[in-house]
Amino acid sequence: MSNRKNNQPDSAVNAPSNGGTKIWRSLGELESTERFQDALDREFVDGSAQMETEEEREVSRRSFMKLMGASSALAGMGLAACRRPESLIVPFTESPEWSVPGKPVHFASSMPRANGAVPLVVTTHDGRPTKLEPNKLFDKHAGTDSFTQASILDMYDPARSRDFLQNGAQASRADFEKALADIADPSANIGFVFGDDVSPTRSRLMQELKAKFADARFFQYEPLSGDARKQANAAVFGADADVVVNFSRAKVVLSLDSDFLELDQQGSVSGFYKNRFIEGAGYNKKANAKAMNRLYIAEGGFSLTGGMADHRLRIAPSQVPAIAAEIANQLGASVLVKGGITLSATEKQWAAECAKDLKANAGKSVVLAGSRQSRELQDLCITINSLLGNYGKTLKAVNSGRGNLGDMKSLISSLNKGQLDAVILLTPGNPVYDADGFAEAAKKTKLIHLGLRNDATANAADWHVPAAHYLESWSDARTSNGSLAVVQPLILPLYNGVSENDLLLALLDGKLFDSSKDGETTSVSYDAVRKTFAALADGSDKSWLKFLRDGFWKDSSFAAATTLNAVSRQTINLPSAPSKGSLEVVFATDGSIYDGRYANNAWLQEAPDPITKVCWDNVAVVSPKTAKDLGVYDKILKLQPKGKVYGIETENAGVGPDGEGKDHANPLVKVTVNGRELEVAIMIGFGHADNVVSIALGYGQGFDEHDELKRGPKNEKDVSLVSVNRGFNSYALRTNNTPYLATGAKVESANKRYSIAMTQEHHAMYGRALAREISTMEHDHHGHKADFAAQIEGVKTQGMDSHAPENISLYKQKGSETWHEKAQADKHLYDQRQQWAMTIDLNNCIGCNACLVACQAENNIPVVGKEQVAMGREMHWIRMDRYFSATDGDEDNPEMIPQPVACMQCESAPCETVCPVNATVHSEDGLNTMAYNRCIGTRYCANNCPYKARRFNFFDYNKRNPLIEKNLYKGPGGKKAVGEAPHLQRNPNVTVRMRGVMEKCTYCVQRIQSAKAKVKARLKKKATIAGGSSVDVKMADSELRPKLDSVRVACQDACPSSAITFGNLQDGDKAKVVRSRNSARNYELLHYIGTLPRTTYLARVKNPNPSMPGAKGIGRATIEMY
Amino acid sequence: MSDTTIEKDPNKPVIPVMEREKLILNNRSYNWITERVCGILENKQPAIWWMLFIPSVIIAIVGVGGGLFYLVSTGVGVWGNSNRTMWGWPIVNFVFWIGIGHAGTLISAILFLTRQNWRTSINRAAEAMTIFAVVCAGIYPMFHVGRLWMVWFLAPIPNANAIWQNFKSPLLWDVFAVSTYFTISLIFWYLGMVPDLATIRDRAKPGIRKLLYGIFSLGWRGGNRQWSHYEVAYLLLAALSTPLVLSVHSVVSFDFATSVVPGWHTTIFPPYFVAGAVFGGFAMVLTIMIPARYIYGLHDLITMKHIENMAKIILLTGTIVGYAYLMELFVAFYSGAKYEGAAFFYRIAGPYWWAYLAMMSCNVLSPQLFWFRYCRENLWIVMGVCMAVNAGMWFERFVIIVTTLPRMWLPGDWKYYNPSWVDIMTYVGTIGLFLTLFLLFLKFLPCINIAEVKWTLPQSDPHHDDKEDLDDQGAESKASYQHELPDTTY
Amino acid sequence: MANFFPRWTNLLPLKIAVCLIFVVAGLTAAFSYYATPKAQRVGYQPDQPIDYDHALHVDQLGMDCRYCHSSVDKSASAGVPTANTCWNCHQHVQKGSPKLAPLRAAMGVDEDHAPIEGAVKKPIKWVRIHKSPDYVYFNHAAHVNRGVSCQSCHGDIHKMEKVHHDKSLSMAFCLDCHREPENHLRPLEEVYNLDYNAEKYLLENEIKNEEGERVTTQKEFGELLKKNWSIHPKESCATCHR
Amino acid sequence: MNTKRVYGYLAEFKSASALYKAAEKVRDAGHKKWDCYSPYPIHGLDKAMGMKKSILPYLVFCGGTLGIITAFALAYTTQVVIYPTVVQAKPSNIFTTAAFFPIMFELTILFSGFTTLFGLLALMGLPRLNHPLFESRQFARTTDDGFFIAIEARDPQFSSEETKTLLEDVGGSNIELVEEPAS
Repeated sequence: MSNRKNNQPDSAVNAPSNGGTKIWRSLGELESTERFQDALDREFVDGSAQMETEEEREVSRRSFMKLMGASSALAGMGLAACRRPESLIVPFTESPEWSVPGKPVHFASSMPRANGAVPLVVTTHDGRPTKLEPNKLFDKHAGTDSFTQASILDMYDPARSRDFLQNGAQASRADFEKALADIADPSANIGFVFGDDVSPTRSRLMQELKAKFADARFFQYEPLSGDARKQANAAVFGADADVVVNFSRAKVVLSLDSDFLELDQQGSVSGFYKNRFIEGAGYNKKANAKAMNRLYIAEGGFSLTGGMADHRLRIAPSQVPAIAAEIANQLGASVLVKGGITLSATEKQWAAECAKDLKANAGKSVVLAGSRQSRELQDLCITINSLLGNYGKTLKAVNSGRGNLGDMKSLISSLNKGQLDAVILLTPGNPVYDADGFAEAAKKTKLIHLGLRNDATANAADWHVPAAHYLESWSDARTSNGSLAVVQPLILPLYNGVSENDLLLALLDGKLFDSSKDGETTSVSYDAVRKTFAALADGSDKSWLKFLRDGFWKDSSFAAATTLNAVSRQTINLPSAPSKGSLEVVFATDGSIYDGRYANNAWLQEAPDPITKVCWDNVAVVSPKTAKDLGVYDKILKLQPKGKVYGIETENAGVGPDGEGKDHANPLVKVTVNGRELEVAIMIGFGHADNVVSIALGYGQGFDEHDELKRGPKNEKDVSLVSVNRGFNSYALRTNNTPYLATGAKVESANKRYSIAMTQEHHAMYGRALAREISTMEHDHHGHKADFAAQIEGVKTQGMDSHAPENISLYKQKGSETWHEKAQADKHLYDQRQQWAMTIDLNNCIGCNACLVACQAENNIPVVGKEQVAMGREMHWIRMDRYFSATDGDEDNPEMIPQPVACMQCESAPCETVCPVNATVHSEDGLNTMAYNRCIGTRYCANNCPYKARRFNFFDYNKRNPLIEKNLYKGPGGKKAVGEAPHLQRNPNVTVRMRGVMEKCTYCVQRIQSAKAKVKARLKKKATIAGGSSVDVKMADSELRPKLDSVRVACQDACPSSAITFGNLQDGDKAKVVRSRNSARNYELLHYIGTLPRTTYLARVKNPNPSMPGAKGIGRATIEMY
Repeated sequence: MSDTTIEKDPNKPVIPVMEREKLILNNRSYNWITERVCGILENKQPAIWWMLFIPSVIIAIVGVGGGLFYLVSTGVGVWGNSNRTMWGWPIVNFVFWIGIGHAGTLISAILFLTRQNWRTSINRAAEAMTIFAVVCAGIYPMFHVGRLWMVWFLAPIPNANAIWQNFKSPLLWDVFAVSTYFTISLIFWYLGMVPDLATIRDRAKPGIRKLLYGIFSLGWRGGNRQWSHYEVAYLLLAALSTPLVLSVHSVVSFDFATSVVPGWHTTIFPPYFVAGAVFGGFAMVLTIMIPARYIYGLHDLITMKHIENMAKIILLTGTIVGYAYLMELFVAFYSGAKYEGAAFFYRIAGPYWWAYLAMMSCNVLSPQLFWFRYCRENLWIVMGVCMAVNAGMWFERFVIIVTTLPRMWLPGDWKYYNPSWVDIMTYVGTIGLFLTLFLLFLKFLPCINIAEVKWTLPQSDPHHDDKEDLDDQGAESKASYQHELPDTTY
Repeated sequence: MANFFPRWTNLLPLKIAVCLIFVVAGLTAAFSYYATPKAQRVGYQPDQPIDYDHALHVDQLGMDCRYCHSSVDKSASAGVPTANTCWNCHQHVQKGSPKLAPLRAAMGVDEDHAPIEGAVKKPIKWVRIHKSPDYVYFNHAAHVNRGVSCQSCHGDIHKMEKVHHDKSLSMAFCLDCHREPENHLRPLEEVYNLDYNAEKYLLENEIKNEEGERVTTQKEFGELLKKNWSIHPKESCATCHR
Repeated sequence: MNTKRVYGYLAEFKSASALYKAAEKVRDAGHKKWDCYSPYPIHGLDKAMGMKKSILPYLVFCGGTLGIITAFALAYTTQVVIYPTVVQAKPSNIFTTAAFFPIMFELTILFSGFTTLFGLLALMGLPRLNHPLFESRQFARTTDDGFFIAIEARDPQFSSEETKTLLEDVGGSNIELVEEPAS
């Protein structure tokens, strides 16, 4: 370990904190910080160190690097005397309850979120939480998004805040307790700033605080919270009212600039997806277009919701109210629009037809406004919904019970008025960084900040308190529909962090609870939560235990709110429509790191933005036309970029003007708005509204000397290795008056370029029917008509499959499903019990990264860093392709179709036959297995994989920290990242791959294997309980089969739209996967090669409204390809 | 050239029409040949030798040594390869070098079987070239793998894991083919050299030289009871190498042809790879022999006839290769398979169009010059064309591998490929290594097959009744060669 | 000129060749013996902090394997007894025996079992004997629940006063059994009975196969069980490697 | 240098044709243990010396056969018998053989090659670094431009006089009695 100490000047021992960028070099070193030592001792009592030799402790679990080393050494010497190094087994002293060595334990908890807590099932190994799954007990169609999946990594983040800071300098807990005592003086004016999530316990404590501190004020702040929406709702339904959507009742959904499927959720969306399945959620009905709902959206830049939409209107966000007003008027309102655009004929028609459709489905429709949109739009939205009589049917007005809270504006004003002696920040936001004007105002008060990261606010605050992660703390929360959900700790705070409730209680009781004392005395938060539960539900132990077990309380919901007064808006004033000269800047929510709070989360940083496919950075997105107007591109870019070859212009899949791979660099532009400036990289966004610039928020939090644009060192302390030098800080342009969009922006080229890493650099299908699509509308192509039924039948023969026969193998097929009888009889080669398969329903897949991140968490997939991604070396087992398609050559309004591609588990897998060492062969149950320890890395398999689903470890991504500048290229000289906290998240049932090994999706084979083992244990009980001798017991294959649909793979579990189905073909029609495979929409990707993939896709169905403008062109992305 | 021969050769009736061009000019004697060839490695090397040798050694050590050390210590990532383009430069270079190798075996084996006596002057050098090319080639597949220390998994040796190789994998075929090819070429080369080593041994003064040459000549005595076996053995080896050389490059082409990759999955690959190999190999032989011929004044041994014949072969094979290129395009178009079509379209007009252009002009157009006798006889042109062909053959492999992988089936994974500086360094290094080995060969081994060349002399025919006294002839010829060197025209 | 090489050199090449053959053969033999897991592991018998005597506990006192290795039929790992498992008996048996000092330390008590104030309970660190590589995922439960006894892989543990590595546990070893499980299968009741002997068992209770003939040998018996329980061990990679 | 062992007579000839003619005569004289030495193989000399054809081809054939058998055995047993694996849905039975052809071919060549090398050395009795003939100074010219005939003393018909005269008759020049130190 010494050598590592050397290249780590600030060893964790003598310099416990060096800002955000501190990482442990090894568990051993980690121990030497004694606080972590006893954290370890208490939490994973040496038991977790089971089966590790002393020197192994440095090495991450299941990393078989050392093993290789050892074995080759042995081979080298070949001496009888040389044994493997002595290793120890250290069992617990007293076996803890529940824990069976080698068996995971599952607990119910939930993640508090602004738009409703997410009920979760948490998997723990030896007391370490390793994986989060949605709580299917709560909603069997629910999934999780990438943020939830990745939040577990935040807990293990090595750069996580661990120390109390006083004005950015390390301080002791005792000092803080003293400081807190001074503040907690009943006469003091204390301001509390909460997050947007709803926590009954917090609300209850708030009342108690009110009682204790008469002058206390309560605020609520998250940088992306929709204040306008709250106010609008409050005006109509009373203070802190909320509107919960019930999509399952909605036949028609109109979204006015709201990405309600992903980043702007306004209620559980599983209902929406249920209504997209045309064969029913269980694929057990006959395809029926009527069963399908219809989605209209009017938005600026593409959102995932926009990609799902049947009709998408491309319009500047500032002008969305104009459309809304038009629709409202069509429905009978009389709203006068002042200023803004004059709607074109098509736009008018769009609105009219949409209105018709809504009217026809009055009460069975939903109209949603982007929660960060203007107050005007919110009002219009309410008007329309009430005109349609949707309230009480598809929409439910409720009382969130947040209590009346002020917003950032009022906070700042009261700060400036000097009305607050102290402000206690409990919000997940980072106001010093993301709230305009807060930093100055806060100087006038004593700032106490509770947070997970050492971010700008933490370093600026008078006091920073290291927070406990939600997986470490007791609390409760409300889900989007108001069910009471429990937040229970899975592990004691790693760094003895303080939970929100602990802090609030400390103010009440005057003493801060020390979690390290937990066990001796029960956590105060626990008591508080339980008290709340008793008040809201039931005081009995029985129901409390049920609550903990289920993770939520069944019959609990928000109190319904009653309509107080109707909206009375007669006129709306719109800013003038954006034009070449004065553009509109939209401060978009980031698909990867939300508002910037996840900036230190490597999984999310590396997960490509679902729309732009940019990793590790944010960019300003503009439409092709605007890009040309701005003069950053000399010509309007096409979806399939043309290139000049031999002087002739050809459609040659050429390299775009920004370059490709490691040369990809986008032009920088200077954006001037609100009298502020920002240099930001610009990128073409197809389907983006003209003269609008969308810039995602949350990046550019700090830079060091390695920054490409030489912006650093700047705010270096606020960031970690993960978040340093990432993108551009668009908060700098945002003011409190323009939280969502700002108009009148000037944009000019800065004649510079900035390298951008993308996972997908070609956005069109180039005439290949890959992600297939059909329409419920009759489709007329040069005379020959095809109605819905015909189109469904036609799915299998779209594109080349319509004329080119598939390649036929010289041999009689012996893929495990299609084997001829003789082979099937050979149990050695063919498994009668299970044959696994998967289907991905493109009709529901929206292309969010939930599955991608879930897979990363489940399968120990390393992060590789920006440079490697740029070179095309990302390791995600699932590559989330998304294609734009412009039917009728209308490149301004393309459709967007996502297509997740992982290993297809081909029955006739090209990769297998070319491996010289038999490292990847077919298993009896139809998996295309990959034996990492046999692989020597010839990479031939990956070449021969038509889907390019294989990933190669070009470096020791697991052992060498790829985020340290150029570290990977230093070879043995590089810093090792072994034993860092994230390694505690590793799934012990999956090998951690070393350098030089090929890896890929294996259908979560570890889950399959444990399922098989379970069956055997069950049968054994049966056999022995039976009484007689086990010899006579007969066990049929059918019994030995894992329970129907009991094996669920990580991506399937995570998928929020249940687009992924996995199961056992041997279960026949009983298995959902078989039914979905039997659907006529089911097709094989690249069927022509004849690989017989086990993973198949179901074509996307668009449900256009025939009378809408451009309806003909919808759902035809691939239908006319031959 | 030929008419001068006739003048210089008084003791033959001048019948120009019937005259069959001599392989060895100026009626050289046995002794002259011995002197000439052994002279190369007995006298001091000319300055130019050192001027070439020292840089090549440095390049070899830095490029190959340094490059590979960095690679193994740090990871395959130091190359330009990516998850999109798993095989980049390394395999391009492998195929390039292995292709170069083939001409050597071809010249010695096939020309031997077909009794093309003109081979005798060039086969030794060509074979040497083969060995060295294969050495350079061998580096790549070996160091290309992700876990070098596990490469023994490729050898079918019984192990405690009871697991074996996959004999269905073209890569395993490759392992066997290339190693066999190397071994056989080495044997062929060495056996052919034994009598010549004996010659040097017998001329050497007692000392280290005599010791070494003595050991490696195995105590050869040149008795007919040895010669007769030797002849048979040589014939056998030639007969073995001929199918071998064809098979090896076919197997190499299987790496591509048996895959499902559009643009690789074509039945035309084996013949076209073999033709290409011969093509590139002959070009390389010429690129090496012409300077050597000049430096060591071997004009009488390596005559214009040799050069012309090789030029003709280059023309032939070059045209075959050109045909293959066009055929590929036609088949892709005719198959109606969208992906095939696209693959080839992107080759011509895709992001790597420049590579295709280079390949076409170097491999197909430039050899067409050899239709003209003038071009075949002007060594500058010959040299130029050969250089072009060498480059062209490298580009061919580049086109096949690099332009195909980054634009395969799913546009979603398309990404441009750039080599890294390590790629380039290592490649340059192998060139250095090749030159180093070849120069050492020139310095220490007979670069021309002495025994066989003697055998081709007219007086070697046991029934050729001899009039003149050979010794005088030899003496005179020695003199002639002294004053001849200055007025060499090449 | 005389011969440059003395006459004895004529035989030299032959001699060298012969020697080479022997050396190579010898090396191969040595390597193929010593470099195998068999040579590497079998016989490994380290000292344990407490020299626990399996022979005594299992053979003489007749304890069941599962008393200590309690998770063997529940989980992938058989589990090593926690200190308080030992304590269950040894708080009464063998009080104050010097052998049990580590155990008392783990329980934080002194010779006469009086708890020591503020003692840190340091767990016992057993030395690991059987260890499959990290990339091998062996599931104890899946085997013992299908009639494969502890004995098949660990040997006659119940006869070992000090445990040693008995079988090679190489991949070949695993494959042998996965290919011919009938050589190891036994009634589920007998899995933990280390004195089990197929022939004896078959003498005692009469077992007939399909054809109604009496089964007498392990092989036949195994075949029968394999059939009844439809046991088809897998040989594909994913069975053990993930 | 007192005790010496006679090896035989060595005679030089002017040219290949001279050697050829001489060889025929010596053959007719019925000598057995003798040989012609030349810088390159002379065509037809085998006949002139009355030698049999080399048996090397038969050896090599056996070697090749061994090679093809080894390859097939190796491939078949490992792929089909010992550990059959399913790759790209290909069968593992006798029909798999097609995939073994390349390696069967290569090993055939390899084994043949080795047989040729070692067979040849065996037949030529090489390596033999020390030989009485090397005692003769002029003999060194064989590898340059000398043509020699050596008749060994072991030859039944050898006699110091007649053999010498025979060599003179057939046109041999600088005839030399080759001896080597007995030691």
